[in-house]
Amino acid sequence: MEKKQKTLDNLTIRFAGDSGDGMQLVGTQLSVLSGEYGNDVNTFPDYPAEVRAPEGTLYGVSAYQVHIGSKPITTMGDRIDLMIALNASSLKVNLSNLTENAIIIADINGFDEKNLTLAGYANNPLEDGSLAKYKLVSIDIREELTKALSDLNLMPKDILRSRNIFTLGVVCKLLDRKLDSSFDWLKRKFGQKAKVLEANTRALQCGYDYATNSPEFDTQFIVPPMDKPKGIYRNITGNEAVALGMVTASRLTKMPLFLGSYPITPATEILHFLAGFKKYGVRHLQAEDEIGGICSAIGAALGGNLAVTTTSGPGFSLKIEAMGFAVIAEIPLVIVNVQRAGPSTGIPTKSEQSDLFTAMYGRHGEAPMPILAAQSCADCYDLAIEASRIATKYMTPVILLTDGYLAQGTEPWRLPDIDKLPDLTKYFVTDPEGFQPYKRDEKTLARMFAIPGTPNLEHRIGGLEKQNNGSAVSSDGANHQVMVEIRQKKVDNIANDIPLLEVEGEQKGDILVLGWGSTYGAIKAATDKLRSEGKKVSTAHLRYMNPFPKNLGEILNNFERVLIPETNNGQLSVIIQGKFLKKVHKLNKLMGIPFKAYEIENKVLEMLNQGGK
Amino acid sequence: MEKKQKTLDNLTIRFAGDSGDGMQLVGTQLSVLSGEYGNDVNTFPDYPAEVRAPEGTLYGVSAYQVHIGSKPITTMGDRIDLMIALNASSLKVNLSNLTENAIIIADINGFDEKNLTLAGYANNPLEDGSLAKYKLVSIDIREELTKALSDLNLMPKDILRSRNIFTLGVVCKLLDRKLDSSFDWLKRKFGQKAKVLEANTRALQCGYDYATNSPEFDTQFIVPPMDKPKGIYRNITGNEAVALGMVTASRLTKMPLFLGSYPITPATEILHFLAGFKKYGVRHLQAEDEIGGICSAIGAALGGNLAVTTTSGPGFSLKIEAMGFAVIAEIPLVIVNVQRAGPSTGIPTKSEQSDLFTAMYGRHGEAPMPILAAQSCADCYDLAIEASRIATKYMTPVILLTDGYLAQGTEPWRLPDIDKLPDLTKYFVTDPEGFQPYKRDEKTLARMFAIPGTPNLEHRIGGLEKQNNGSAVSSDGANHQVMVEIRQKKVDNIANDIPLLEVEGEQKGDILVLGWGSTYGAIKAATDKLRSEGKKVSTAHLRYMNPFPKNLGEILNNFERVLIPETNNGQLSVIIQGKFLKKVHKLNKLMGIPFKAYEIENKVLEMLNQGGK
Amino acid sequence: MKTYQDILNLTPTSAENLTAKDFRSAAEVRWCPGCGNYSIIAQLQKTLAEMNIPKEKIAIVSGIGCSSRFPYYMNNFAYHTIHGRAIPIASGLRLARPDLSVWVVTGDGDCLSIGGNHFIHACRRNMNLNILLFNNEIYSLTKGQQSPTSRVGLKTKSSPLGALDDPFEPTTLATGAGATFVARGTATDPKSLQHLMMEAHKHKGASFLEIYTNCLIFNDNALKDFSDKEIRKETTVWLEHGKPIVFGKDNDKGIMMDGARPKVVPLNTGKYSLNDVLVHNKRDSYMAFLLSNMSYDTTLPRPMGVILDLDNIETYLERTEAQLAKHYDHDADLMTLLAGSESWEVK
Amino acid sequence: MKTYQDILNLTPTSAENLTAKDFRSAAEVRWCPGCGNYSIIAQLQKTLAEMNIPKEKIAIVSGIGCSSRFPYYMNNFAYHTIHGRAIPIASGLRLARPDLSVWVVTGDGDCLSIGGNHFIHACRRNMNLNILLFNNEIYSLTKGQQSPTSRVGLKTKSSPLGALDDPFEPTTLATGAGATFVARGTATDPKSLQHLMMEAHKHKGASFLEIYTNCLIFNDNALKDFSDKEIRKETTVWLEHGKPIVFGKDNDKGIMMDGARPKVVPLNTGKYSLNDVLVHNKRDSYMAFLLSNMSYDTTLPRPMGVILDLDNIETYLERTEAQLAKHYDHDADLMTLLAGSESWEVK
Ligand SMILES: Cc1ncc(C[n+]2csc(CCOP(=O)(O)OP(=O)(O)O)c2C)c(N)n1
Ligand SMILES: Cc1ncc(C[n+]2csc(CCOP(=O)(O)OP(=O)(O)O)c2C)c(N)n1
Ligand code: SF4
Ligand code: SF4
Ligand SMILES: [Mg+2]
Ligand SMILES: [Mg+2]
Repeated sequence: MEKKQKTLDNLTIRFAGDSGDGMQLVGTQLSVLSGEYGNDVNTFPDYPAEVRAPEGTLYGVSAYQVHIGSKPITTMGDRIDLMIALNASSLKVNLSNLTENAIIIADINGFDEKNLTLAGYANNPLEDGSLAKYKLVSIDIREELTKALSDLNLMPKDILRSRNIFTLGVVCKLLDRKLDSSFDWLKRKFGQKAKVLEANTRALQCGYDYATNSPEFDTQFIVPPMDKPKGIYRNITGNEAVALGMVTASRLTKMPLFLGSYPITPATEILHFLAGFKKYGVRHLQAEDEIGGICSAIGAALGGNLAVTTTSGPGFSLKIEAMGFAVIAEIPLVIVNVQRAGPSTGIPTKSEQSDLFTAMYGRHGEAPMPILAAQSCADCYDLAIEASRIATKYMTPVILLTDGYLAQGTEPWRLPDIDKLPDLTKYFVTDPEGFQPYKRDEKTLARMFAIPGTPNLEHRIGGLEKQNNGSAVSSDGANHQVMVEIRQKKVDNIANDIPLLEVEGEQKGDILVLGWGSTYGAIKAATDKLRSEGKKVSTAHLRYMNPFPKNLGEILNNFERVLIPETNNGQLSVIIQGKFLKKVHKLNKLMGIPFKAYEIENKVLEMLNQGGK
Repeated sequence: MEKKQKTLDNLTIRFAGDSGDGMQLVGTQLSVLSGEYGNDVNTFPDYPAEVRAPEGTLYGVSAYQVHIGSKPITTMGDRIDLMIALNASSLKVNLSNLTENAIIIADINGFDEKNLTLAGYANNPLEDGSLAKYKLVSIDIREELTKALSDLNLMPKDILRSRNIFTLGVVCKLLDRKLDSSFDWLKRKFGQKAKVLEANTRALQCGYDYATNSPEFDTQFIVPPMDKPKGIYRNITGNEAVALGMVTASRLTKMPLFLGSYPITPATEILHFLAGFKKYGVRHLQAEDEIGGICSAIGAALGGNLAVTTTSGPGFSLKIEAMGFAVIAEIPLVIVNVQRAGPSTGIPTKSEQSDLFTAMYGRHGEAPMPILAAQSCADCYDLAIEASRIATKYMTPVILLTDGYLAQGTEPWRLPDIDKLPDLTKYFVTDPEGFQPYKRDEKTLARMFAIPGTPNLEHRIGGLEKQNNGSAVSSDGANHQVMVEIRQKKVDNIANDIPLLEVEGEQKGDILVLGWGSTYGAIKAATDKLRSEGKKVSTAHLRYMNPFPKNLGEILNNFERVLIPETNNGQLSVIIQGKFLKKVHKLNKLMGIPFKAYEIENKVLEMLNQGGK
Repeated sequence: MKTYQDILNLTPTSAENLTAKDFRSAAEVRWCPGCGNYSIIAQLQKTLAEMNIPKEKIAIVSGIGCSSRFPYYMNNFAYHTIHGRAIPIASGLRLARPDLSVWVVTGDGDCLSIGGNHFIHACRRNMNLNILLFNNEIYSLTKGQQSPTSRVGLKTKSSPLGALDDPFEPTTLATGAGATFVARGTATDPKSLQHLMMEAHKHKGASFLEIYTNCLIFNDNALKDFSDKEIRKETTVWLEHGKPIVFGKDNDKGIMMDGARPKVVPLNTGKYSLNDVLVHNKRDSYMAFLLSNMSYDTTLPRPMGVILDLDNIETYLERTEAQLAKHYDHDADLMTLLAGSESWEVK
Repeated sequence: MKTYQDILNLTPTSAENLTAKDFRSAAEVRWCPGCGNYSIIAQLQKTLAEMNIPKEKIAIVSGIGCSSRFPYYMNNFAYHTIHGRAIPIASGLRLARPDLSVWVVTGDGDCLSIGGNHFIHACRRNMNLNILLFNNEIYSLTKGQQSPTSRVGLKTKSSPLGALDDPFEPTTLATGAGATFVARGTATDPKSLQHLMMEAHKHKGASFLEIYTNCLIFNDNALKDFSDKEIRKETTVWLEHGKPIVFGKDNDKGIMMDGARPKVVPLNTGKYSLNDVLVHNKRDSYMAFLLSNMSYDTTLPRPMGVILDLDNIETYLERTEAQLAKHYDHDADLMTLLAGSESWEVK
């Protein structure tokens, strides 16, 4: 059937179904093939906290959202334009996020008596007219597949397994995407199992053909490719980016990589990846707890390895004492905290930016540490390397903050040209002449670092205060004051070695939206839009949380009003006020999910309407 | 010999000698008898980190400083007026703290070849004229004692044991104090051992007589008694005050007291005291670590006990995760942190106020907790009760900050009239009607608390986010936001239930010195003096660190300039700026010892000279 | 001092006609269909009903893990706490409230990995708790990482090339830490499990009961060799106090001492008789070490049942109570305490 | 990938003429005169000199405590770290640097109280460390509180009315946790101590050596019964691999099996001969449980020497190295790793 074609600059698609329905799989594939096609992409998987929630329940819904565009895309999409709903519950929980006129593709097999009851529907929404304002296409996918696969001699329940692939076929048609690369993908995936491969290959084609022939699908949505820098691309999650960043940093510093860690959602995958990278020489210990995790990393660091420990909120709290040791012993160490919704166990599968306070201030004694915060999935890679650079150059533990949203979301990432990355070789002291463990580099204030195995450099360090420039334990008060100040200054001075903060939009003016970490995408989407509409609003985004970029104070002073959106209760706001004495406006969201761009847009519009402070 | 008499309004005496010389003993006794006499007193013991440092060494010096006055005394004394030095090392390490014209009473037996070498003296300072600017009285105490005790058949080394008591006798004469109560004290102390008692009784008299007869002591120093409110007094350390405060709070709340703790300097004594209070029904567990300490306290709290856990810096860091649990589970719990010099092990025997940041901000997620900070040894008692009141009334963990200085120093304390203390009875829910664990009191926002054993109130709580007003686990984003805000509000609201901050001096003006915790004494001494000299400077002292007293913002605005002295790197300063956007001036000392009053005085004078900001 | 609790004067409800159902909360159970934990909770609910203790006097404390979701499905006072910290929290509760029966529900990760220190100290102190360890040899809640009971070489998400660590044998660890009651059962043997739960309850000090349970999602059949009804007849031995240690489908094998080591002997060849077979003595710690150490040994059957039950060791709580009985003076004058040894009066 | 360490190409110093003195640092030793620790450090310095390892290849890691001040007095790479955390820090160092000999110095509080979890996991994993536990049955640095090895009823500052807890028996705990080398010596028996240190060094995996030491200030003579040269002849038994377990001034008593239990038999009455006596086998874990459990038993001598030395258990480090040997490709292309399985090119 001939289709109309509608060209769009972005589109949000959500596959939703039961946990067992394979939604993550087709979502991922759509994002890959959109990346290949030349779109920019951002995605977010959304699965239940329970390992296997009972089938058909509201809390058992699993979904995968893909936002594609012909312009840069920085969020998973505020609202859904096209939704696949494989059962009643998946429709119900996602309904409130649809755009007006959204297309809903529903499999009627998921809307039988039982499913409706589990979802709490009194009437079948596919039939009672309640979805009238959307474009609803109900399909009996079972029937379609049964026809298409009839000669394969499959069990009925095996036929149903391909429902997800069928819907991918439908979506490909609606987006006018060729199936070739998806066929290849199926081959890579199921090549070993001929029958399964055949079933899924046919299911894909079947969905595609269904959409081709069905008069209900009268329009194709064309999201044209965009110009992208040349290179190899892939989709990457924040967790994988951290793992790959650390392996890269190991190459660049010429230090073998060691991971000491303990599993915790949503950070565990970094452990999964690194534990599998033996090919790249990674050593690891899944420790007995988070304290063992960080302490083994400290030991490896003392031995001259590039050491990293990874965790999330509760584990971060447990590592605090050992972090203080790394501060006073002045040891290079990277601590990755994938923030999740707290306090305590909180909502472990949800995301939040609420560990900034503790990263900044959460250690007994004066124990300053550099802190970085990744602003996107791909940025996790860059900042893992940057954290390693700072840690090894300045002889200090460094905290890298990401969060559940970045950790699990994906975006296309252009592989770096490894050979062009800076040489970060860590040089250890080998010459006994003038060696003292607490003697410092004049510029970086880093102490001298000699590792075991180096003849004649035997020495002793620890958690007791040390004589400045020397090696002896010291309980002298004046020396302690000097040491506290040096440790502070060492961290503060890093400000001279990091990029200045950049302002998008006008450099001076009324409103600056200041963000940090994972709010980047939503702020960028919102303010780009506002600026394109001629609104006067500028943006700056922090990735360096301690020390701040040198020009932050100046930038703050260049604006009448500063708005800080955070998915916490206003932690950066307090820190900025404390440090710069600049009153800030807060926009706080604590719902376990990232900002929608429109939430930020609305807040800025409200401020614009109110006029100057 | 007839003496001149010189009347003084305060005097600082320091007993210094080797660790084995019993300086703590006589120091304590001088402070008690001065209290009895009617002076105000403040003391500080100062002993080596090592358990038994080798005899005669510089780092083996043990000292006890007593500051007495006929006006209120709030510090241990900036400088020493009268020093007893039992060996060369004890002279050397204390010399820099003497007032001009200070009296030094030295036992020549501690200045032999060996002792001089250990102290690093090339010449004998008692003989080389280097002490010319002081009034030096050298005594051969061994000879005096040998004469006085000759008929007791003591070993020479046993005779030397009474050197400390001899010096107490000398001091009693110089201060014109009767010996009666000290004789009684000796009886109580040595009553069981007749010979030892006799030796010490004679030694006391012998010292007294020596001073009476020696022409070198030509002056007596009279520090007259002051008017003090009627009542029973005793000297008390901060650690003992915390222990007694908790026992008292247990009486007032009618909740049995439970302590879960792990030893750590300088907090351990609280454990020592409470473990011994079985007579008062205290239960305790010396846990396997700090985590076990706080967790057992949490368990006891769940069971309806008044629960407390005590620690110092490193242990505080370890308790952080469990504190977050107490926040979300909304459990009454008192956490005492006796701050010491950090970071990490730092200088464990020295004092610092550097855990304010972590008390305020050191937990993952949004986890606000009330924080109190004791301003004096005796205040530790009041605030232990206050912490218990807030914890039980608002169903929240509460942090009580003290520090090494308060913990070990002493001051006279007037016993409260127990019957006049407020009734803090904690009422548990017993009526199933309308019970929900997260239903709240409208005013306090405290949740309903039912303890095991209460029929029909069985329920389940935990570290996962809960449905507001209900009992079910909830991962709903909107509910989470509500709960985060309620937990914050509950803590913020406590501001309505604590005293307003009081300003000493003029209520509006140029300079406000704002202090918190243990800096009270030095700030008070300095600013009282300045005001008495007609200088315009006001003072306010915070004991409630979170929430702050309601009128703090207003008070800050009433002054041009605010000076915050802290024995840390400026933690309260940052917090005040962040919260009130008021630029503050900082005075930071990180030497492991408290401020001297003159350091604060000088800073204020400097500010006064500079004029308005 | 009279406390508010004394004054509360709550009349305990009757424990008489309690049934398993009384211990079921309204919350929907969210374990995977087929999870071994379903059987365990059913057995505990039955056992609690048998125990003749009012419902409100029973408290359950858990840490974090699939197994630690347990409290939500129970109709007691129950606390779902912090990963690894169920034991110290339960200890505090127990010490504060000697009138309660306190149960800990924990997993192999929760108890033996992050919570290992608290566990061994509870054993050492003979802390009056009933500790139920749900051992599925995997971290399930976090979706499949090796645990301290996972076998060497096991491929999990966090050990994609095979686990590098030797596992703990939980009963050995407990015994070595000084536990006074050590037992093992499996979720697939409901009757025995109820019996063991009741024995754990009867033991006054720390009772440690390891329970094999299957995580069909992340470590399916890991413990099948010792849980499957048929297989286990040959691979395990059910211990009975005072009885010879025999096993096998037809009780045709026994355990005999060979110096300081146990060995298996056939009882149907005529060479060995029941008299040669070691007799189980649950009151003997040497026996407990010997038996629990057999678990490591693939040539020997794995002991199930009550391995150790020392009834003559004082508990931490007993000693606390004894000290209180001796020293606690309910009318003690607080002012005396406050005044200390050196006080003076200003008149 | 070549690392900077490979490039460092440091030529090890000679280990040949090292003497105990080479291992002494310039720092003044600040233990109390008479402290048991003096002997231990002297024996270790002697043993290290014997070991034939370059000085810079030896690293010592300690926690916090009087005993943990040890590193400052040694002339090695040495780290005085965090209370209870010496073992995980040492583990990381050891895994990162397979070329080193890593020693842990720890106290009964440091190792068994706050550090208990790390300790049992190091035993389980057979982590390649030599762990020296300085057991004085007290917390000394903090001036005298009960430790997990203090006896029940002991009055200390934190147990003024007597300790309520049963202590750990460290060798039993270690054995129960899966240790592969367990030994015990005392500071008062220098020669034997040197021997045990050397044995610990030779054992490839986790070597646990408990050393009795006297804190004359806070717990004087606590272990005298097993340390005093004369007394210990009757109260302890020195174990020798392959030899009958005999003790007493004149070796006139032996240990014999009585079912699963050991008992003392006289060897001078004619009733029992050496043939009846149990022969020590340090390669047998059943023997180790039996022996270490004797420490609890006041009717039996306390075993000293090497209780267990299993030489056939792979270590965590060996397994790591084996995995690396199999998978590590020094020339592996990083871009391949970065590209993952699904990538595309924009041209
Ligand atoms: C401090 C902390 N670290 C890590 C976690 C993550 N975590 C939750 S449960 C768990 C392991 C659970 O394993 P187990 O105790 O065996 O329980 P199971 O799920 O197998 O029943 C981990 C690592 C956490 N919640 N808190
Ligand atoms: C986290 C933490 N908790 C507590 C302490 C205090 N502390 C220092 S050493 C010690 C106990 C030492 O006992 P042990 O290990 O037996 O060593 P010993 O002094 O007897 O040699 C304690 C509790 C600390 N330094 N850090
Ligand atoms: S994941 Fe495993 S342990 Fe968890 S509920 Fe499912 S089957 Fe049970
Ligand atoms: S206090 Fe005890 S353990 Fe510490 S140095 Fe002195 S004698 Fe040794
Ligand atoms: Mg498990
Ligand atoms: Mg000790």
